[in-house]
Amino acid sequence: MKSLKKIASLVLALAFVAIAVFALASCGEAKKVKIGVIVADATGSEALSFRNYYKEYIEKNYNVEFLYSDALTDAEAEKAAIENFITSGCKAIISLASADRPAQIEQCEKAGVYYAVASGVLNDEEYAKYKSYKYYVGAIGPSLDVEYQTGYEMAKAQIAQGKTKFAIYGAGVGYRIDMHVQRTAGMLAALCEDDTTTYGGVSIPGAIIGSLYTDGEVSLSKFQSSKYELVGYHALWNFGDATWQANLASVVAADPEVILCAGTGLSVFGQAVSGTSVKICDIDSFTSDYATAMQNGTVTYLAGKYASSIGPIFAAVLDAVNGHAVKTEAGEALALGQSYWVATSHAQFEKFQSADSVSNPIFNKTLLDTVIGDNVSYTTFKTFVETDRTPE
Amino acid sequence: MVSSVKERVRGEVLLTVSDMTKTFGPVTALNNVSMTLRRGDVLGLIGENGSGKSTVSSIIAGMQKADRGEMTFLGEKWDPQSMLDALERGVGMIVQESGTIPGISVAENIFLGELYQFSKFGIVSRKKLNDAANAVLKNIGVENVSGDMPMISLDFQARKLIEIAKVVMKEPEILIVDETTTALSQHGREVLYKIVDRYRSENRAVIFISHDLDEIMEVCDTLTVLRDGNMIRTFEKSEFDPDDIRTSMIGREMQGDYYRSDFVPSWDEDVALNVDNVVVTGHVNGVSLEVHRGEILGIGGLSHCGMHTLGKTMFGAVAPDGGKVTLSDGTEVKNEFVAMKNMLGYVSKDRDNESLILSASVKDNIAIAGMEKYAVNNFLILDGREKKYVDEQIDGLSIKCSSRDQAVQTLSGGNKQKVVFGKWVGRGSEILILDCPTRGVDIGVKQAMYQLMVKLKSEGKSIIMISEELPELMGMSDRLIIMKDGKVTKEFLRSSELSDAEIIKYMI
Amino acid sequence: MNTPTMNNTRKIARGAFGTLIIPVAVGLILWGICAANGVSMFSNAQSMTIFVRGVATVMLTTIALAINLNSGRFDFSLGSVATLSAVISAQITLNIGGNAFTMLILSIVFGTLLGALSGGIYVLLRLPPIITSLGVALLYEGLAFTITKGSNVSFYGKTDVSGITTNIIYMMIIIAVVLVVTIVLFDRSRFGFRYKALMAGQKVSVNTGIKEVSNAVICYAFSGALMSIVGYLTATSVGTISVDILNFGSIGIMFSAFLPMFIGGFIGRYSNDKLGYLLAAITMTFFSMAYSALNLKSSTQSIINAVLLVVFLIYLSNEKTVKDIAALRHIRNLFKKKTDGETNNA
Amino acid sequence: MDKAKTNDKYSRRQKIISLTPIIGLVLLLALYVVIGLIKDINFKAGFEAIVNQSVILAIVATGAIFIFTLGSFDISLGASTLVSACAGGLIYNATGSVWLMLVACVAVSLIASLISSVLGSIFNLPVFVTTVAMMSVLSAISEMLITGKGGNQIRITGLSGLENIWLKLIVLAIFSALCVFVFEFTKIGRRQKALGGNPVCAKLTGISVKKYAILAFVMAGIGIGLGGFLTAIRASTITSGTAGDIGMNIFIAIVFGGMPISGGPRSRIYAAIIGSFSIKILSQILTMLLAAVPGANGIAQMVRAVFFLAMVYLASINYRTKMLPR
Repeated sequence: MKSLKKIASLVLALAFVAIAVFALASCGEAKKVKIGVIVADATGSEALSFRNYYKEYIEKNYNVEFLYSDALTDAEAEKAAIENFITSGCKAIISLASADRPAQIEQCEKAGVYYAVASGVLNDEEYAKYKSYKYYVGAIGPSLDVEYQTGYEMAKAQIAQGKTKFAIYGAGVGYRIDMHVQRTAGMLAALCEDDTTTYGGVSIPGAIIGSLYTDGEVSLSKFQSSKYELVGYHALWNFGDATWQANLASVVAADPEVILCAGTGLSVFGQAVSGTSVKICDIDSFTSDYATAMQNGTVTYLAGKYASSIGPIFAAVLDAVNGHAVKTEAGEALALGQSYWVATSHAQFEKFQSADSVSNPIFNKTLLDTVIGDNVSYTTFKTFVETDRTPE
Repeated sequence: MVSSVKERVRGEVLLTVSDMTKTFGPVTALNNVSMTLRRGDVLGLIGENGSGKSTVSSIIAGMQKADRGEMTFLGEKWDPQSMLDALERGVGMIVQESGTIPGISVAENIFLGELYQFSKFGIVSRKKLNDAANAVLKNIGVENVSGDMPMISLDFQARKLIEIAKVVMKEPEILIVDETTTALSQHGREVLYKIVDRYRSENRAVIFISHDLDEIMEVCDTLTVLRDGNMIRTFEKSEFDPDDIRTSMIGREMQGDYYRSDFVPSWDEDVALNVDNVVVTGHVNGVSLEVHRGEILGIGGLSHCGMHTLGKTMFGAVAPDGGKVTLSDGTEVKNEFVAMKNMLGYVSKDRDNESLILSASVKDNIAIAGMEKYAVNNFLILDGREKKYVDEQIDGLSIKCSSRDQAVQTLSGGNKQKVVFGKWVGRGSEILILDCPTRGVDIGVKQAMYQLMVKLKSEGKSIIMISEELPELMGMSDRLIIMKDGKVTKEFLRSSELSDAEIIKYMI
Repeated sequence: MNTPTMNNTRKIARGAFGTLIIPVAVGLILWGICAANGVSMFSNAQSMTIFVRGVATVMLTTIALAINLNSGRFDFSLGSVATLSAVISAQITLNIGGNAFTMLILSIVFGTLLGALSGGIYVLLRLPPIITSLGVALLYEGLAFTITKGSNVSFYGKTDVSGITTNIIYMMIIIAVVLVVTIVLFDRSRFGFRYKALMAGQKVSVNTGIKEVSNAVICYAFSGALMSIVGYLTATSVGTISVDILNFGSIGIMFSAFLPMFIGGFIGRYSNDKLGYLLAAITMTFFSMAYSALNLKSSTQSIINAVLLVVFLIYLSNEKTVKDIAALRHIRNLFKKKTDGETNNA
Repeated sequence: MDKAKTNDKYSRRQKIISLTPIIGLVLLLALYVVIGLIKDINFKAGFEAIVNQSVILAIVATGAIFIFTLGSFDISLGASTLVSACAGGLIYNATGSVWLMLVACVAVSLIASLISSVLGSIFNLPVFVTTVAMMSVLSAISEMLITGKGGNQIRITGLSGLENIWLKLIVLAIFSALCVFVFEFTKIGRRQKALGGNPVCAKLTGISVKKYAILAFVMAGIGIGLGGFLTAIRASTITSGTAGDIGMNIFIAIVFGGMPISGGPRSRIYAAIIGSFSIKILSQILTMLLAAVPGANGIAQMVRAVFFLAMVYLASINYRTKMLPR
């Protein structure tokens, strides 16, 4: 009988919870525009800076509410997250997760929910297919070409400084994450511009990209050069794994002049290179760790996204939700490129950092309002996005 | 070790129990039980399963608490908090189930829970521990065992002796022996009896609980019978009479026969099962025998004579290292599957662990073996047919349960065993291998079992009864085979002339 | 096994042989394979540090797993304790500006508390530990994530916090201290004797008055402390604690300790199981170093590890004395334990 | 004797307790509706989401009940689902036939299941450990299948027409009907339960432990195959993270659904379905309540953990022992 009582009390308790939730949920209910944000990374510094911009700045300045997904690792999870957002009444989805963008677009189109890609773009084939979808707002961010170019320029800059002994950190190349593959390929291609240098016997960018996708890694033995040395390669983030740690150490021990990193290089190598002369070139975001690292000279080159770079896509989404979607002259969805800010000194870094903060972002309300409204032309919007806002 | 005891005066009151009542839910396990134990007493407690004998002794020994009633020990209020507490203060109990731990040493077992004696700053000295254990063992007359031996290297009986040592070394004033001898062979029993005798002569006291009526009459000076939680009667040694005692245990005159009424060995010519020179290394050492249709074949011996392994081998559950077991048509019983298919049945000595699924219902337990009887095409199971099959067994064997869905673990020992019988009899087993079929079963059920065996015999079934209890072997078997050290030492034919003494000679 | 007739020298020789054969043979074979491929397992100055750190991490995890698994308590929460204790202690240390030792001490304190809490939940709910530890793992993963609001913890630039893990001597001290403490606690102390009694004969021990609840909670607390050191070593050697462990992201570390636990148990029959865990950790770390030197893909590594696990278990399972390895026996019976026992007295 | 009475009460209490998971599901559903009304959610989309997200888990879990019933556990279920989905995807891309794809999914998962169970049977290993090893092997194999042609995914195009709740519900209905039939109405189910309840007793009743262990893995394999098939259709892009949430969540789901951890005679097929739907509805509720809170995922997970423990605690309230369970 005792347990019957217990069950009864549980039922009661649950009922109370329900009532409490009812009470909590019903207060402070103003009709905000809900926008779902699906993310592949929930914990990295770039992801968090993006999130802060939306949650701390945009939400305070516009009548919108951002709902965030878990860190989504696969297409099925993305689908489920979008289903949940649709259920919750989101009017639009902004996607920072790329396991299956075509599926996301189809799903949103079917549900009549606006969809936009932030901090990335569709490839040409995909764009061709989806550009005329009613609910596809568009994509604003670094294209894969830009990603490739970023890696390329990073390596070029090191070559220009006379560096010859390199190591590469491929980050997500092992998972064949597109942007990391492109960046890494860019680095290799820059090195391969030298006549004596080839990767896998070739020096054509397309072939290098292809072999990275096939191998899922940079193979040191494929790198042939009489001018440069590629002394180490590392990838992924298996922090607790001894094999991975040993690899990491051997890269540092090979004593490259510089480690070219396709992303998150400081969190991986920062500890290991301290006390050595090895420098890090990285692609990431403008966080305080990088400030320290640039100041003490560990990081000599940083290509980064700034937090409010995802402002324009928000403006485009808000316009669409309000019924005034910005389309190209041909009535197609947006496809606009953004590039990275590159800091090569601490002073420059600080300038970037102070130019874009949560309280005072580059894309602040004043600026965004110039493209939010019922009469924004494609040209205005294009100029708005493509204007170089790099702090001088 | 109760230091306060200076002088032990025979007849002095050691323990009193007055109006003790204990209920488990609506079941009254003990109803106003009172008793007195005096110095020099060796008191036997006897009763059917569920009579309350184990309950009363476990309350005295601190294993559980009574709902009502008072106890005094040495003139003071007695309310032990745990068995350990009771033992420290002078009441020790050797428990029914195994009370040793195989994975640690003998010494650690003996001094389990008392390691502080041998430790400094929390660190235990193994040497001191072992020395102390050796002294204890020597004291009660256990040889060939030393403190540093791993418990696992000891045989069953030696382990039981360690258990006894564990309690006796504390020299309690009252020693409670709960069904201990079942596990002991003659040597072990002698060690225990010696201790009982010593207790009697030192004017301490013993409470002796046993199922074995003969033994309890031998060992005890007085005998108290419990039934359904009530004290029924106390017999003095001079009044000991097996029939009287049995009658007061079951509360009525024994109806009909207990064992078989005839003393004529009989069986059909047909051989049902043939055991040909079976060897199981370490257990069975070349046994050959035949079982006929309509025969009750008894197999007896000490518990480690190999007969239990032989039983399993006959059912195909143990693969022999040599020889084979065959059926009348020459089929070799290679495994349990073949055995089942050819209508063999096996009731294990270890009922709860080997013959029953405790968490399952009566229905599930009975039905699991009888599918070819009620399942359509021996595959599809329809509720109605299954229930009908099960209900027939429940009715046929008078299994006392609230419903066929009652979990078997909530049944009494006797009813559990009936379920096991139902499982095998229901499917129409032709050859039944019964290993200690009446172990832990009260007299009423025992009688029912014996009568069932007689009925099965008359139907032409073959029964192999393996038992450690001579009276039932003698009472039931057409032929009785005695084993020792894995070998058959003697075969007796059924006769009223058989004597224990004659048979035991071949066992030890 | 140890018949008195066997003379002492032979016994010692046999023990030493059985104890050392696996790590030595594995080390030599891997060295040979590496040499044949023209690489070296210890190619640079950092190799030794990585090796010792690997040994420490694997040994601690293995002991933490084995303590409870040997008693039939399966603990999915090990990884989450490591991460959560690291997250908490890192947050505090970074806030108060403490150094490596501050964080190590804090880690151990919180690891012990978290372990005890995990054990507490188990003894309170009285559910099979495989269930409670799943709940605890979810809880701790969620808590680690919530505490940092989902952001990874970074030590970049805080060199005074991460000093220990780059110093071989410190890590050897950690290994030695843990080994000695574990041996004293589990093989010599009253607690250890009771632990063994409970492990081998739960019912008898409980009936004899041994306090199982406190014994179990201490086990969990100790295993939590060990995992907190693992968490500390991992966190400070990399400089980042990833809290991206939701949805059982933390349980992988437990599976990686299976093979060393069995190897350790095997070695333990010739000497002492704790020493066995150290040698097993050395063996496993040899593998890691060789994988790195040979530049094997992670999928290849995981297949090799899986095959090794199965092959070793096949060997153990079909060996006569396999019953000595408690963990294996318990895994075998893991799900066979009855939740319904002799409970219906009432 | 009065004993019968106690037992009656005991079994009545037992019956009520065995209803806890169902009561839990109903309460969660009620809570979902209440909060949904307040939050003004799109109920049609919501229920579709619940079905979409629960069914695959429910199917794989339903098959896995057979393994659980034996008192065993397969930790490689998630990895196996992934391999199955990969194989199905590759076959579909190669042949364009949905049926061949289905066959491939089931065949691959069956093979994986059989390897675990046969390995366990032949070498007398605890199946649990073989599945731990299988988990690594299967993940590595999927990795190879996925990256075999370069790239990080297997993309399946042309199947989006099949991605709807009805196909899922039909597959679930058929498969669970099959499982219920096998489990409750055939010799196989009875024997599985007996084996889970007491393997020694079952063996002494002529039941082959190995045969039924392999059969259990076969049933689980079919479930995994169907799960892999539906996963491939739903995800349409298979990456190494696909089906990642299936593995341990199956464990959570079936226990949540009232399955006794030790298996045996009280095992119920419906535990898988109830549990899968319960945890997914709970997730939905938490998503509604917490999606806008920082660190929400962590909080949601903590709430799930507490619910899980509370639920299991209630469902097993009748089985407290003096000793700690192991």
